[in-house]
Amino acid sequence: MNVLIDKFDVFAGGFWLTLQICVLAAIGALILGAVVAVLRISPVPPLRAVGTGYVNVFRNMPLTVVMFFAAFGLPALGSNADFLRVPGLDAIFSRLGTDLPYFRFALIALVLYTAAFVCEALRSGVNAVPAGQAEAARSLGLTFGQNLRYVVLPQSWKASVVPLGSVIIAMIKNSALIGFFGVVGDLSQTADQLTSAEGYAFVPVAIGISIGYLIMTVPLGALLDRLEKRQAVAR
Amino acid sequence: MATGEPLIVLDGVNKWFGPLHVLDDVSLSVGKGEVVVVIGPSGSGKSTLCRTINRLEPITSGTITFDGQPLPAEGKALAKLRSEVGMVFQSFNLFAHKTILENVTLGPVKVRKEKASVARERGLALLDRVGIANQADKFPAQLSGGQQQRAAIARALAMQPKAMLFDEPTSALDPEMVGEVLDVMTSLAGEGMTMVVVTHEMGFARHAANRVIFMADGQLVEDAPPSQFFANPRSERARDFLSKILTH
Amino acid sequence: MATGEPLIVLDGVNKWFGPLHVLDDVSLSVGKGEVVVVIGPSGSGKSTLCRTINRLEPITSGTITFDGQPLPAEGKALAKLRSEVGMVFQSFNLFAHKTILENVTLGPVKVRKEKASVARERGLALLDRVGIANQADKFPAQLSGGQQQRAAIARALAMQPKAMLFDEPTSALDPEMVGEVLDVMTSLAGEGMTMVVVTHEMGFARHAANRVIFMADGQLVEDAPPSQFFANPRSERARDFLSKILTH
Amino acid sequence: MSQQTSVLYDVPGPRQRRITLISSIVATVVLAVGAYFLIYQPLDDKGQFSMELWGPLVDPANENFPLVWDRIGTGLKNTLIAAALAIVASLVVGTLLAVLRIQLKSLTRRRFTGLATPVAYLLRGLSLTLSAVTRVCVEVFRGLPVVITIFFVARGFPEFGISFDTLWYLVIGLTVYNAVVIAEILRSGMEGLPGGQAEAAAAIGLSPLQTTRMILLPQAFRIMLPALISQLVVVLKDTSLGFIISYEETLNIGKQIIGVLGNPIQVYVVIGVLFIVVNYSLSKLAQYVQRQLSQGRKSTGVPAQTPPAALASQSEATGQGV
Amino acid sequence: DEGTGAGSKSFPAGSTMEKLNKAQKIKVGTKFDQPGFGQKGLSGKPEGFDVEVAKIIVKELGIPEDKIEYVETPSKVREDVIVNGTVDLVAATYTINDKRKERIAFAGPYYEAGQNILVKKDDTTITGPDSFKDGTKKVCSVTGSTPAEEIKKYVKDVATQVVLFDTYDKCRDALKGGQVDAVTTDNVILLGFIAKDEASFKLAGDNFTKEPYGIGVKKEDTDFRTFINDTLEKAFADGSWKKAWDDTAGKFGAELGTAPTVNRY
Ligand SMILES: Nc1ncnc2c1ncn2[C@@H]1O[C@H](COP(=O)(O)OP(=O)(O)OP(=O)(O)O)[C@@H](O)[C@H]1O
Ligand SMILES: Nc1ncnc2c1ncn2[C@@H]1O[C@H](COP(=O)(O)OP(=O)(O)OP(=O)(O)O)[C@@H](O)[C@H]1O
Ligand SMILES: [Mg+2]
Ligand SMILES: [Mg+2]
Repeated sequence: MNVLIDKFDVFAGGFWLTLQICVLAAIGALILGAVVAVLRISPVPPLRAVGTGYVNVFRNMPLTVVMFFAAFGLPALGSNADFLRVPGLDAIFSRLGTDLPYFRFALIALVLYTAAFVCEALRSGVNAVPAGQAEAARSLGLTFGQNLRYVVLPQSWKASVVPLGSVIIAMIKNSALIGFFGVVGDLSQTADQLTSAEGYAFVPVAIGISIGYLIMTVPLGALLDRLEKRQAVAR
Repeated sequence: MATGEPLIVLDGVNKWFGPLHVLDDVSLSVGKGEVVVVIGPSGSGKSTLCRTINRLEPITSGTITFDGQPLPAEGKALAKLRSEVGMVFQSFNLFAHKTILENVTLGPVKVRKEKASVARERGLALLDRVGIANQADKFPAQLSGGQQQRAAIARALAMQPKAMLFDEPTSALDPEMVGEVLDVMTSLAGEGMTMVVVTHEMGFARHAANRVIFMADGQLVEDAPPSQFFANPRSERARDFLSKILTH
Repeated sequence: MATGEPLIVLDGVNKWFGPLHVLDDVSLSVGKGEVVVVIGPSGSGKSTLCRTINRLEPITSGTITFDGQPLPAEGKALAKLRSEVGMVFQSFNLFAHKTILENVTLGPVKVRKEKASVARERGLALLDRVGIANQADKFPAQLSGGQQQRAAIARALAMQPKAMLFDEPTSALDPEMVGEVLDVMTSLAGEGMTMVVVTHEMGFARHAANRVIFMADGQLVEDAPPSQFFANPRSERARDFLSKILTH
Repeated sequence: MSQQTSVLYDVPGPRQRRITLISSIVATVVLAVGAYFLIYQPLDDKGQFSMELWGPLVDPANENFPLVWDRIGTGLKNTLIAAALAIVASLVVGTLLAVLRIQLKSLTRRRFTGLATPVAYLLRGLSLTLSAVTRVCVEVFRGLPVVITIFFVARGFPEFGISFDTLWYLVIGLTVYNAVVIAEILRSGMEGLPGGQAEAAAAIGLSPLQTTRMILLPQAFRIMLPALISQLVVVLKDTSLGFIISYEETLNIGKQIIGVLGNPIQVYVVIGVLFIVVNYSLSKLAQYVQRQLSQGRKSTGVPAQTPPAALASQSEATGQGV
Repeated sequence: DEGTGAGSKSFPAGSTMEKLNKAQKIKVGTKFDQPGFGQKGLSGKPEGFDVEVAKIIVKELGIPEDKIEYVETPSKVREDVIVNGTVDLVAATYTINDKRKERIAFAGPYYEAGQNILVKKDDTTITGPDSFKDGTKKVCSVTGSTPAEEIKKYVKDVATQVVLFDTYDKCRDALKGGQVDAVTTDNVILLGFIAKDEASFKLAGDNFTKEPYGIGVKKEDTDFRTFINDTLEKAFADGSWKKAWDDTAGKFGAELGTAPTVNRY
């Protein structure tokens, strides 16, 4: 059990990095996912096809493959993902004093992958709005834009919150993969490092790492459960 | 209840849902100020007929004119037409995230560009008229079915429509609330509103309608004044239907 | 329709849902072979009353006895009691994954441990009796509402119950299907089945009931033979309710 | 798709159709040009389309072609074996867990009248404890990343002197996570069924266990079938995590091939396509089943027979395996 | 000596050799991603010097080559798989050192590698480990490896100069992409990278450590260790060791040198 105390700073550092990456990836995925969702429900067939294609590709591929793609494909496209080298973020990417593209590649992979699910969560929100609401709006003479703005979106947003939350929880869990992918210092790589390389006893390390993830996932999940129950009652 | 010049005219209207012939060569003319009740067995196309009139459902062939103009296909013109035809649904369809008053004023403010204060005042008057002025600031889910449906009628009336369409407005209601909605509809009919009403309430048909239309299998089978229709339906199908509805 | 010794007896029954007093000191006795119709406004506690009788809803205080025995609280004894009281729901509640015949034979085979072949034969006879023998091998979703409700009645009858409870059996039905279900119920009443029926079908109440019970706000307000109740309701609330239901 | 579009859009008229057509053409051109300059050209400049890199994967005449595909075949086989074992195990464990949780829940409400008071209290205490324990297990295993679970299993079991083939570490790791998820899918499926189903069962005298077994569970399975199939997609994707414990599934074999041939992009494209094809077919199957189910249900008096919205979304979200 | 049947060899009763010979199968831990030493080829079988050495030992046990089950043993799990009994022996560029001897035992060495430095072909600033002393150059290695520990002695600031990944591939990519200036590990691993991409990389100077590669077995299994040591000496003498090298890692142009002396501790 000593390892939990001796190496507390290592656990805390892993937790902190995982949290930072998750926040960044969540922001990126929400933005990209919203764009893809707009494409997916747009009335223009080629755009819809792009949106649908995007979702089908990224939803059906393992994140692992997406990560490898990012790592090999982006350099081949001539990019080291330098566009992510924003001053504030650099501190996270060059955590070990070394600026390596893997951090950015991993982040991009996580964003690309999660965005497909964000899109679906948003879309499920739109689908959850009863057709009668839009029909009533239309029969009042509201135009498409007004219908969207005053009737559909305010309601679909509410219906999307819970599924979006589930997507983010899943993303937090998926972020564990980056530690096995080359990003050094997050929670999962910490687990590997402490047990394999530094030879600490397995059980306490496992407990420490588990707590790290559960701190992020369980309260969020409980919050969603409550939201969901509240919505179910309100309906 | 003077029946003036025709306001809604359907001519040879056909509608297919895939292989399903839902409206089969329907022709119908509804005069200004006329109240037409549509009855018929489930699936006979009553709702579809109702919905084609404000083009919530486009038709496959035939023509529909409203106030002398063929129904526009899209865009602003269609929105304008719809704002002139009030519609009341079986399941109310009040906007769940808005208060009753907001439901009623949304159309006038956003479509008609009325000033909020004006719309609000008229909205309150309408809510008063349908008997739920005291519920103005509640959300739909807090109201009983009968109150919700009356709010929906007020919402439609707020657009000052030339005609009103009702699709089974009382069949989702508890029996003791049916009356309050029918009362509002009856008074509306009395004031000369042009109305097309799909309903199973034979009492309303008898007392408030100028004409009763009986539909079966997408066809308009009978079209007669209520007294004549109920006393002596011409077709076998109508007789059969009436016997099922009226015996118990 | 002889009213023999009491089969169902409620004595000083109270039921609270949290702060809500849903059954307020209800006492009621239903004799063997009696048909009791319960009417009243929405939320007055009719369904709750009905459901306490086979303890789908436990009560807060008071006693209920069935056939001389107080209702058991749980376990085998409760299951046995329930198998002796047939229940028909507003929303049919047929088991969606089983055919109509399987729905009817499940209870006899699993609860009564009857032989499958015997249960099957009796099941078919019951389906025949309610007029849907030809639907035996279909799934509930393939039947019309009226047919489903008749199947549900057959399912309850298959347990050879001593009494039957009906909770608004026709209010989820399209109007033209109401009659077929009421017919089955009327014939059941004629054969001497003890029945408690929550319904808004006044025709049924008039013709088939021995007694009509009017509930309001969880209280049993009136209890009278139908002729007397409809002709001359004693309480203001009953009069008001009847006027709402019967005028349109 | 069409259903969802109809919520948002009116049926288009002639002008709208014209606008759509023009935007379609513009969009297509923009997309094609973008794809050419941003993707095709850089890749071509780096020789990523050369037959030297693609040959072993796509050219049957290439000497390595049969070897490479033999390896990929092995990988696919291993992927499918692991996925099949994991899904079967998860279904079995998940079903038991779901039934256990439902039974415990109804037990906690029981008073055990007719038993001596101490016994009754003991039984109530026991059922409350068990109920809490299963609840905690569910929360913990649902909250942990499946990579971590697999890693823990592979690292933890040998620690206690239990060692298996890597296949079993992977299967156990996947099962621990997915059984819990499936249990929750089934449980909420059962709880999401119209209350009338359980009431009708009670009304003909079925016991709670009989009700669960004969009425609730079969229907939950059917209603949740789409969600369960989606979970299969998750499991299939998650088998790719086998590479962290040296299990030779498709991705790991792909890495070995890359080690020899040095064509990562090409190999990952092929593997990605394989996964997409298999999983897309499964998703389509799920949708088809979903449609069949909701069609069959249209006219029952039993309302809300499609999965509750939140669940459908949950299955979408949990579709986010790795 | 073509005798490979179970009966054709006799070993002391109760020994690991006898047990394996009886079972007629053996599990060998090796790397699957190390060119020249242990790399799984397109045939689905691992190839390389480690594998060939293992085959020599297995043959001596009287077990046919095709009865070997190869288990992938990345660097960090090598002790674990031996201790847990997942494999019977490990031949996986396994440097003999005292820390490892606390948990397992080594036969051999059968090859003496040395740590070296991989740089870009056009790099003239790095000539050996001392080039890191000024604190500007970044060097990459793998977590938990001996070279990673070793290079820390030469750098000025570990935190900024030493970059650790889970595989050497990533280090190589980082070098190629310019994120690090050098990769350091055993020369043979670096030679594998050069063999793949001669245009980009070269070694900077000579080996600066000695990395004797041994065969890992269970700590207490002295008999088996002695047996392997005997077998290795025999292989040094009869040329099969040299042939194994020439067929595998030798192709990358590295020197084999003279046979090392096995260490019978
Ligand atoms: N969007 C649709 N797609 C396919 N078929 C439809 C659609 N809407 C209605 N239908 C079919 O068209 C037929 C007529 O439907 P409609 O709703 O107009 O009947 P109705 O007379 O209003 O019946 P009810 O009394 O049950 O409301 C029915 O068979 C129905 O199943
Ligand atoms: N499970 C429950 N939890 C809380 N309140 C309940 C529950 N079931 C019923 N109620 C409340 O108890 C009151 C009586 O309900 P009940 O269903 O018995 O009325 P009812 O007369 O059958 O009405 P209806 O005609 O609408 O079916 C209502 O106010 C209802 O909201
Ligand atoms: Mg209709
Ligand atoms: Mg009720």
